[in-house]
Amino acid sequence: MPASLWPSWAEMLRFLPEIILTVAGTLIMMLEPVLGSRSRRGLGQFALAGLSAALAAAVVADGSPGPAFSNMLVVDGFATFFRVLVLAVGILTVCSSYPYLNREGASSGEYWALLLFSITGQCVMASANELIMVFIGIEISSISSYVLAGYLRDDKRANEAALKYFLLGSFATAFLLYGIALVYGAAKSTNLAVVRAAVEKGEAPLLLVGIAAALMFVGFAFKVSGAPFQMWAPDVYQGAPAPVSAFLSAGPKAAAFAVFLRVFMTAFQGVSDRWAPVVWISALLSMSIGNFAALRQSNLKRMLAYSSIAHAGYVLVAMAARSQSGSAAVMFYLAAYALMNMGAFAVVAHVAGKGERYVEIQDLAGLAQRQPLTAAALAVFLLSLIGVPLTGGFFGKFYIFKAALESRLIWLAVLGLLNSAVAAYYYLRILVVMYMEEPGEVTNGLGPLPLGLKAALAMPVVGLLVLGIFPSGLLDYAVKSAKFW
Amino acid sequence: MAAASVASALLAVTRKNPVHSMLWVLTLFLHVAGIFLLLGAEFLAAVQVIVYAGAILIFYIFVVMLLDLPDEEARPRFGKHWPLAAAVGLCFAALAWLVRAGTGVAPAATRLAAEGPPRGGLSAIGMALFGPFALPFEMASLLLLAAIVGAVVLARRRAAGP
Amino acid sequence: MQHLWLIPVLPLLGFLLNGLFGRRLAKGAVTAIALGSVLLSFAWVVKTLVGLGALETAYIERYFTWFQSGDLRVGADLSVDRLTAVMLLVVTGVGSLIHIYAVGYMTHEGGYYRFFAYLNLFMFFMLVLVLGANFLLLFVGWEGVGLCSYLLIGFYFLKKSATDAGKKAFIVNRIGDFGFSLAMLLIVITFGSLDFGAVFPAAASKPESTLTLIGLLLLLGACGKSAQAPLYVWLPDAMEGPTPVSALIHAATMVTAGVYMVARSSAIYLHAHAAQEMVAYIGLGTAVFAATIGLAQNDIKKVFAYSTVSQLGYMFLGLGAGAFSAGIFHLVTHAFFKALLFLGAGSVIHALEGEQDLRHMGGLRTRIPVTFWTLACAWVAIAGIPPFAGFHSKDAILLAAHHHAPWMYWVGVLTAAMTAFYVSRAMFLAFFGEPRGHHHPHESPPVMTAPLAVLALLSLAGGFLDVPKFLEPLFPLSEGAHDFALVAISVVAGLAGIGLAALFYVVKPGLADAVANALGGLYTLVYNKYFVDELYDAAVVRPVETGSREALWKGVDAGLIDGAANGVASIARATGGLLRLIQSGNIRSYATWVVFGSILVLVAIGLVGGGAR
Amino acid sequence: MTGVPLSWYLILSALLFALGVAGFLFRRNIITVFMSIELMLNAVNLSFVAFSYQLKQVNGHIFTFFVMVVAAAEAAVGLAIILTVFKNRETLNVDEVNSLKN
Repeated sequence: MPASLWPSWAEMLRFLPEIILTVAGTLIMMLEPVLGSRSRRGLGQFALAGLSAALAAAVVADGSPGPAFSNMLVVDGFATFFRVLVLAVGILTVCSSYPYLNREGASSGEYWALLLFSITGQCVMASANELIMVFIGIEISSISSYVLAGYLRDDKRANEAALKYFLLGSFATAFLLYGIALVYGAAKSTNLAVVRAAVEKGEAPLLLVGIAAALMFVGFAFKVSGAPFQMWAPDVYQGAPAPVSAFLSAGPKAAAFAVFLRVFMTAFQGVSDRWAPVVWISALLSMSIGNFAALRQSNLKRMLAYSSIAHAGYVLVAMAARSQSGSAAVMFYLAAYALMNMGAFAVVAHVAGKGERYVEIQDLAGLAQRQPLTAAALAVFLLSLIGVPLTGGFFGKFYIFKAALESRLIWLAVLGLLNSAVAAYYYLRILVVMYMEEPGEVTNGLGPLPLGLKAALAMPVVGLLVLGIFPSGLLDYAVKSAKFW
Repeated sequence: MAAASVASALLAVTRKNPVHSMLWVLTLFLHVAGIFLLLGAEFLAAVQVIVYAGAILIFYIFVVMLLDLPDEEARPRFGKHWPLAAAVGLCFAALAWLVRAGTGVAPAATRLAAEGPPRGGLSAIGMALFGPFALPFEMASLLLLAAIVGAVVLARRRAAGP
Repeated sequence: MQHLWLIPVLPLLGFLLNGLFGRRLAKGAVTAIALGSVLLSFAWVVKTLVGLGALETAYIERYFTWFQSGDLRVGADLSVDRLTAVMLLVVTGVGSLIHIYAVGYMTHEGGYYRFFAYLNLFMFFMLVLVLGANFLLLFVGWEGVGLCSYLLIGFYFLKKSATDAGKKAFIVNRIGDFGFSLAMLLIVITFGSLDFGAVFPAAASKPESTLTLIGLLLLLGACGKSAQAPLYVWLPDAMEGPTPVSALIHAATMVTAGVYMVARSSAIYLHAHAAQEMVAYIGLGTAVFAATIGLAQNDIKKVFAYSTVSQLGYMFLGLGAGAFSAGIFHLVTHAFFKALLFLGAGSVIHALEGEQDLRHMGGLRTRIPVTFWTLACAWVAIAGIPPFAGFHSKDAILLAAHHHAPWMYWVGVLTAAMTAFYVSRAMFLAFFGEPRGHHHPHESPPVMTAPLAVLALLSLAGGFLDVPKFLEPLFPLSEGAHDFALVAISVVAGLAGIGLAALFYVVKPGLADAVANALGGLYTLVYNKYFVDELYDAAVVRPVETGSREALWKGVDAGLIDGAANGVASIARATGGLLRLIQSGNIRSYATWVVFGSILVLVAIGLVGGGAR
Repeated sequence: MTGVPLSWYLILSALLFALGVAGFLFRRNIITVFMSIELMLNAVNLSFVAFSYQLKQVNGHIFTFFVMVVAAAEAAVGLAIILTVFKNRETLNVDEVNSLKN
């Protein structure tokens, strides 16, 4: 027990992003009733400011790495990377949600507050060093996400999405929790470093550790929508409001991968021979199910959902490599993936129109002629999702398969590359519809692009091109921080 | 008491009427609270009774009553996949034996030490909560805040919206 | 500094200007930007090459580190050696001519600025492909040209066949790219670098099995891009695009990227005999196969398309036989005469207002004389008549083939005869005899005929550019002596092909049909391109499409009926049915899957893995 | 009771967890399904407390405490979601909430 109950300033600094987010979220809740209806609109900007401040704080906190709060958290490069990533996802979500909520007439302070809370949870996940923090972080993130998915409470699809997400999510969390309980029993602690030491020294009963790893794998694989625990994702992404789907497919997923990676590369490092084959199979299943199911989708959101399952599969390929370059590839790919997926969903949010009536692929017909810049942005996202050079997606795939080959996962790399060849087909269909068909009713009636969406498109485009042309900076950082002690 | 817990759990998942299920779950929770007491976790036993049995279940029953559906009972209570589900349940029961086997090989785990002082007292938990576990404690409050906000957002009537 | 970066960046600027502002610019301005950027780029190539002088070794310019991970550093480096110099001149030179021609050809088409923007973008990627000093930059160009090709094929977006052709090109190329990317990753693992300068010198010290695997995978990539068997199916369909596109991308430049890449990787192939042998077999096989299909096509562009496939096969034969310089030599001369053939065909089509069927042409010799005489130059060049361009390069390849394996020479000669035959057939049908059809042909404007004339000159005299000699520092000349008999045989074969065509289509016009009838089934087989497209369709495309459609979209009843009718589809339906079973929308069945999956995971990690320690 | 082996508690916990899982799979009423999750969480709590007792630590108790907090939060949000579903669809049968599929 520490001599003083009051944490040091350095510890506070390391925790500053979360503090800022919490304060901002609470302030929004408190300000809303006070403000007039006019200034209530400014709450979105306030959330944006909070996120930006937290982003700055996360970068500052990187300057003083180390553990905080009795080893509950640890701020290292890995944590900073994912904190910055989820905060950036948050900023993009705010940008695309703002016009969306105005269009639906559903703008309210609670939305922003929940969004900020959810991101707080993800920041905690990114820096958690103790299973209790992992659990609480996941729960904060999830509970807010459940509500966000069903935020449009008069929309039947959104209700259903929220219910499915909630019931199945809680179900999976129970597995995760059971796994944690067994870890506690086996290793006598829930601190990742202690667990790792116990597992590697063989102090923990192997069978118990194996079962615990399996149960936690179920929980994490569910959160990252990896097969065979992916079924919820298409339904939820399709039913939830488009900006929320974008958020769910990027933020919670990235944070879940962060803890997934950290827990399995530290606590269960000692039994990695056991879990690696399972990750291998899960990666292959996710890629195949995602890509082949996406082939025949006509609903844009559902197609993107299946594609996100496939992309989770690619990331699992890198995880199966169990190496530093594999972990770095996970980080790089998730960053690129978050950008391209957020961007693609932002276009969907724009085209869908009030009440999300137009979410079929065919509704994009002739977009290139009516709004060439929007179409060009979507083209960049799709090319990046395909993995065409000069976009971030290309390098993401390149590093993943490079890491896989280095770890001698030759068949997985071959099957993964074949999968990404298949995937090109369904992304291409969107490009064809957009560029080679005459504008239809939907694209003709399309209003101008609101400012928020402009930002939500421009930032990922720039980001992806930078990652595609100058990937070094981010990759160096990822390689440097993909070490766990 | 363990047998009673299992029996009430079994009844809870097999009763037709949701309200009856609730009552069996209540029984279960009380039994679990008893087991907590046996394991020296007085504080948790109290919390179990107050929070689970008291607050959460009342909440459930309240909602069930609110949404009372007379025709719900007439339907078959199991889905058509129930043989599969039963098999799956059995597999998990098998897991139970695995866990036993797993602990069985652990050298120190065969028997509970009788002489150990009970550590689940109020003061110990209090010291831990505000000592090393201060951060999770604070984050838990955020979790509850998020839950409250979420529940309000979803349950409030449309007219209250802007 | 020679500022090599200017060479690709100039067309990129053209693309950006026309792509962003083209809609608001006057047509003249669009033309000036598009043409100007390419001509300037050509001028810069010439200036650079003059400035660099002899170029005995590669000249490299390093701009910045593109990325670095561990020991692997990949830079944005451009390099010029003699091989690059040849490619640069061909790409920018022929490219400029085709751009000029396109100004005339596209005047009356919609989307003028868009067309030129894509064309400039293509030039950018092609130049990156050629100039890149490592495999990754090569790959960037490689993917980029594929993308542009797809955009340009689908340019007539109202034609469904054009869109389909674009898709087909893209998908087939993805298969090739799969091979290329895997090869690239293997190179990284094996050599720890992607720089040409680091990989090739080290090739000798690596195990042959690895090199063979790399070589075969690179070959898969090359087969996709250069339309070699079995991935050639996209190229004939790609002729749906505008004719200048066919000439630039699908005859002169992009499709030769595979040849360039294999030649560039010669160090790997020289140490991987099985892979190199495979190159020769695929090249020869494709040459013969495509030539026979070309014999019976009636669409003038299809004839030239299969001819392109066949000539690319020749180049691969040369590469596979170890005569890399001969392959590149043929690449150069082929760029001249094939671009000319396509542009001439475009001029014919232009004159006949869109008519492409040879059976509806005829007697055009006097109506469009300039087109005829320039096309005639390409004709003698491709037929291998000395001393014109095709003769020299084809001869070099055939001699190398003879040195490698005499039977390959004889098959090659047979192909040469067929080549002469089908080109002559097209010429005779289009320009000789009585006019068929009721068009009023008109000669093309000078902006189109001038490039034809320049290319005609190159087709006639291009053979005297001694490319193999120029490339000697890179590829030592094979020692095969200039055997006069072998040369004579191939020339005679070419003449025989022309003579036979003259007999069939000029002297005794009825004979061709009689022969076709006599051959019956064989003719149908060839006429229908051996039904390869149908085979692919039935074996790959249809099962996948019907399978997933039935499974995912229709109810069980409709699926059952179709499944009973089609055995293959029912298998696909079963897999799709599994997906429907998983994705039923029912929460409890999802939960069941979660539990099911977790039991599997538990068994896998908790129990089975137990033996590992 | 002091002589009761730890494994007995763990078996009880696993059995309760399995019953929770079975309940989730068996039941059609959304609220009962949701309650099954609470059952599972309670089973996990039992494990935590049993381990904690054996290890003479307080950590397991703390964890259990947080699980209870989470259970309460989930109950609030979950029941709110169920309410909105019920308002829109007039049903509490999980099998009827399946419009999003394939």
